[in-house]
Amino acid sequence: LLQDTGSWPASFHIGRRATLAEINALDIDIRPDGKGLPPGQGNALSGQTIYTAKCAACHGTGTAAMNVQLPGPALMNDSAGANRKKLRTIGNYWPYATTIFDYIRRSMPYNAPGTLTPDEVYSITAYLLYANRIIDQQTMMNAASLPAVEMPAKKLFIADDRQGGPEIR
Amino acid sequence: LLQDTGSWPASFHIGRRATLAEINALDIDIRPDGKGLPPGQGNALSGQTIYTAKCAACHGTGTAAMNVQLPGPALMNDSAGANRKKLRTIGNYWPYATTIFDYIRRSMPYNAPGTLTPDEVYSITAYLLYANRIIDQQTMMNAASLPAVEMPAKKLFIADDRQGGPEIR
Amino acid sequence: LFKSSYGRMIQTAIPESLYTDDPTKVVGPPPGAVGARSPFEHPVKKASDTSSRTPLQDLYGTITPADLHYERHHAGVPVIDPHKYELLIHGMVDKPMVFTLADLKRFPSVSRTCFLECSGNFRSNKETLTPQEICGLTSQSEWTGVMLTTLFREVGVQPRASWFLAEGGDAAVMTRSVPVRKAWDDAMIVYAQNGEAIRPEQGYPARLLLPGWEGNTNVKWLRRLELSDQPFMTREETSRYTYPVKDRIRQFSFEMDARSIITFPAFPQQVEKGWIEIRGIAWSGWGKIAQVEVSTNAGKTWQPARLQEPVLDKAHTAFRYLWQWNGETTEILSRATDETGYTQPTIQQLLNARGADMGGYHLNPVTAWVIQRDGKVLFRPEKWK
Amino acid sequence: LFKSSYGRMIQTAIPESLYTDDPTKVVGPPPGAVGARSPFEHPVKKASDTSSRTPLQDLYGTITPADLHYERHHAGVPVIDPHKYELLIHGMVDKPMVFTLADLKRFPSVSRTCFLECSGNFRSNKETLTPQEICGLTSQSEWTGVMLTTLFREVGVQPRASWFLAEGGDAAVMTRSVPVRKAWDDAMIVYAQNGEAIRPEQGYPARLLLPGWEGNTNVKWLRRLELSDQPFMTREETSRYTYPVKDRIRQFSFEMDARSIITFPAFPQQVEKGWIEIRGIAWSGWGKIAQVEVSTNAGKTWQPARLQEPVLDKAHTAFRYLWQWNGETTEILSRATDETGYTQPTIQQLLNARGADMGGYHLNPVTAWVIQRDGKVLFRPEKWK
Ligand code: HEC
Ligand code: HEC
Ligand SMILES: [Ca+2]
Ligand SMILES: [Ca+2]
Ligand SMILES: [Ca+2]
Ligand SMILES: [Ca+2]
Ligand SMILES: [Ca+2]
Ligand SMILES: [Ca+2]
Ligand SMILES: [Co+2]
Ligand SMILES: [Co+2]
Repeated sequence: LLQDTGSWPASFHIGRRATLAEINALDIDIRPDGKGLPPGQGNALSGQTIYTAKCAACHGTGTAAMNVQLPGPALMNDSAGANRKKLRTIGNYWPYATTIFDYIRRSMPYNAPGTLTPDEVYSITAYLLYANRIIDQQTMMNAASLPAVEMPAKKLFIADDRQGGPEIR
Repeated sequence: LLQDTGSWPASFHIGRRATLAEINALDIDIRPDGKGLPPGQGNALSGQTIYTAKCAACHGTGTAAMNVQLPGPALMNDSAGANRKKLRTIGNYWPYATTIFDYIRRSMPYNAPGTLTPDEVYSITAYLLYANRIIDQQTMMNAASLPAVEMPAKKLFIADDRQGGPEIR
Repeated sequence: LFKSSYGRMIQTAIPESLYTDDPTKVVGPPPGAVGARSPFEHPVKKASDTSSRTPLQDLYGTITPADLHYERHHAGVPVIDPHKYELLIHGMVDKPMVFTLADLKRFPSVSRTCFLECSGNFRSNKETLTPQEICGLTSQSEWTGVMLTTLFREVGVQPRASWFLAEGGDAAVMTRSVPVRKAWDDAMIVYAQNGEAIRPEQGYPARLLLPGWEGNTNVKWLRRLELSDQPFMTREETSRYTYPVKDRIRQFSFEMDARSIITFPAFPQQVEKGWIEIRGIAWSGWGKIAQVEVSTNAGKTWQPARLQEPVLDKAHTAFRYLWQWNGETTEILSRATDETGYTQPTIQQLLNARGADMGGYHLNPVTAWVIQRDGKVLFRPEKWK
Repeated sequence: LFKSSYGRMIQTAIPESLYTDDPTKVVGPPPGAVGARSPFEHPVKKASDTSSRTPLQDLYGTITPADLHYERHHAGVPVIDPHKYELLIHGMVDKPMVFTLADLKRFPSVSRTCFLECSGNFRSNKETLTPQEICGLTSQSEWTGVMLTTLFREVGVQPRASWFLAEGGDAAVMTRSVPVRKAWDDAMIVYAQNGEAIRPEQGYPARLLLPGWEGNTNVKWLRRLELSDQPFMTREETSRYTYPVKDRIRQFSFEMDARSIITFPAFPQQVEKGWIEIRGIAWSGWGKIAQVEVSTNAGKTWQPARLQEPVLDKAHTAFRYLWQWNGETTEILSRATDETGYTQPTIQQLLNARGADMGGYHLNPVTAWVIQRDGKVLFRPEKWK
């Protein structure tokens, strides 16, 4: 399948060099070490207001499954790390706090993705960490503090050890 | 690709036996030896009338290409076996007279296929043989006489001798 | 006189009025610009809010028609103008670059036929499930595009780069981290499917193709690749597409394990006593299918099925097994073995390996069909929760 | 607020109003029952009154999408009710039998990928011809059905039977005589194409498939087979599908000789100086393609092209050749060699073998594309009449 590239030129001279501005316009991802986080900040107090306005309609404010079926999954658990078998949430299943920022900024609100400011995303992230009993209501989330948050579920994650061969894993 | 049929039963018992009536309803083909020809007859005189009514609109009555583009190909040549390079017709290109009967009965008239009676098909066949200078105007075509007609082009036909391998044929 | 519709019909909409008792008497529509299915055939995907499933029980051979390819999107299908499309490759590379679609098509190209499968591809809750409902989140296409190595060579991927982020241009801006080793192995960026431009639902105009790896990593509507020395830990590889195994959560489960399913006879078919060709498909994300075995006595004994040649790497492989049914109630099953020696497990073997809380991803159990005395075929549900 | 179309759109008709500058900001249509092409892609067959041609220059890889498969009918496309469909096999058999479509599907089945080609597949009259116009009367599918031997075994074909008549159920009631040896070799009756039921234009619900043999013998809408000890000399094998060779008329030319065509670059493409991957397809009715050679200097020297694996028997085989164009006017050509050692000839070699009056069937000459200084690509017409 792979080509015999022995006779290939060092470059085909197809495509063009990307400019820094082009890269910055698309480079929205956040790594666990915080690389990619923008300037800005917010805490759970401001986050709760935004969440109520822009998120609660789909995700609810409760922690348990309600009788009504909501468009989006529940995001909160009563106590960090608990009830994982019943309900998988940020508090008991997410290994990195940076993922919350990254995902909300790129994909939420579902019906208007990419519309939140960095301060709004920091605030909502802080609120979701607070509502999952991981940080307190005043703690400011920013490029320095967010990657430092220790997530309860982190220790549970292991890399896949399947490797082909007869053993069922 | 072919299956290993070693373990197969002698019959899968799928499908059913055909009845004679079923076979006869579909078995409309005519072989060069006349097998399949129905009872009936006709000659070029009666054939010309039917041809004019049911065929000429698409095939014309002339022998050469006319200025108007007809829906169907020309069927006649001035003299049997001539002008093959200019115009391929029954007279100079068709090796078997039975093919005329077979084809007209199954496929013509193009817009009403399968509507001609055996007598009509014998008559038109006789007319086309006559118009191509192969038989005369009175000769009756029927199950005995039609297969006996010697077609001028027959001697030209050879079986394909290509057989794969380097030679270009 | 004019029964003929010659020249007046368009073939993409043959009206019922044309139906006739004897088609040999009516001239049909002439050749057309684009064909269409017979008005008597209506294969359809089964759609939910988030996915739609290939009708495996209605298909033959190994190719999935492009319009019946399973779908799983996280924010619907974007409409992407191919003239505006660009792919950015940056991060740990010597030369960050932008490629247009026309650029991608100019590079040396490769075609390969392989399956895609969503790692959440399993349902088992009742007897009246079709193959489509049980595991219709898998399909197969002939893909054409450029090897990812060809592009990585062009941008100069740095030796320390060990992961890359693949990002889609849909409204979910879908992202997954992929080990760079998969690029050196067989990853592609594909722009064509079954001979034509890739379909919108499958990532038009270009997607990542990671043969054998879980569907979600094959990022559609690909807009960006970023090379890095670590994974990015996106939502799709932490909150989703991970699963409890005993007391831990297993992450980065890429390869789809060997699997098979009998697609005939299957619910809702009803069969007759006598010779039956048992048919199905088998596949493995680890390589070629080495063997498929079929049992017609509820798993007591197993016989090898015939595999349709050519057996391709990481590809749906048709299998067939000739069986004479005596009219007694029984169960038929299939199990695939791949070239690494892995044999498709039972649900019990999976439970033993992963624990009772094993979650819904990467489940590939042997599935059984019950043939009743009346010839009706029912799925045998697996209960483990 | 409601830019979102989530849940309201149907994917088979994405309206222009959904086009957006930034698809990452607009949720798209959800998964659907049947997919559709991107609104930016419009591959079409080129139709005349009697045939329509596959857009080879728009395709990738080796599968032809079923709705773009070439068409050649002699009285249009019949509408056949699959529930009423029957195939009769009679003549020199021990047991004349009738099979319904359901019967055919119950027999042991086989899938194979091969090309079909009309033996009249060649045009050469002007410079501005596309691959579709030059030789678009060939297409490729994955076919599924029953081996003809399986049915011949069932009816008990008599040892003296040497030919069979194949008859269609269209308004031409198309007939061809076929040597029985082809049945023992690899003939099939197929009911599926590219994974789904065969399309109406290709013979729904069942057709004869004679891999590698001229398209017309692969009788569509098959209703009857009659075993005989001689050919029937139907119109399609006497007046048509025969051709002058020197002073004789060659009949029963079944196998399609080896052939290839470059589909990129080709008219109406315009290319740029630099690296170009020359692409095309090659095929032979006699077996596998053994080699394709490409010349970029008007035939002075030839280099082997890469063949896309797997190379299948009697199948379109994709070839590719990497070339650096220096901007000078030149001609590019391809020529196929099959496993029998036959190499695709020039038109002059065909003329030498067949004479000046050689007719229009079974012409497979090497075709050349002229690359002009401005990058425009033109066909080089062959003049011989
Ligand atoms: C119109 C409905 C809707 C709104 C409004 C909405 N969401 Fe969502 N959200 C969803 C859906 C649907 C998903 C699941 C998407 C998927 O699985 O691809 C989701 C997923 C999420 C997830 C991931 C959950 C998990 O378990 O993986 C987070 C976090 C989230 N939303 C946060 C937010 C925030 C914060 C807001 C407001 C700023 C918001 N959402 C507004 C519908 C919505
Ligand atoms: C509505 C137009 C039309 C009418 C009426 C019609 N034909 Fe035809 N005929 C055609 C066409 C078109 C073809 C070519 C069909 C093909 O090539 O598949 C044809 C082909 C033929 C051929 C074969 C010619 C060859 O060179 O192979 C014969 C013979 C023929 N017709 C005889 C007849 C006769 C006899 C009648 C009247 C009983 C008739 N046709 C009425 C349109 C017509
Ligand atoms: Ca980044
Ligand atoms: Ca007969
Ligand atoms: Ca048509
Ligand atoms: Ca792994
Ligand atoms: Ca969709
Ligand atoms: Ca031959
Ligand atoms: Co998935
Ligand atoms: Co043809």
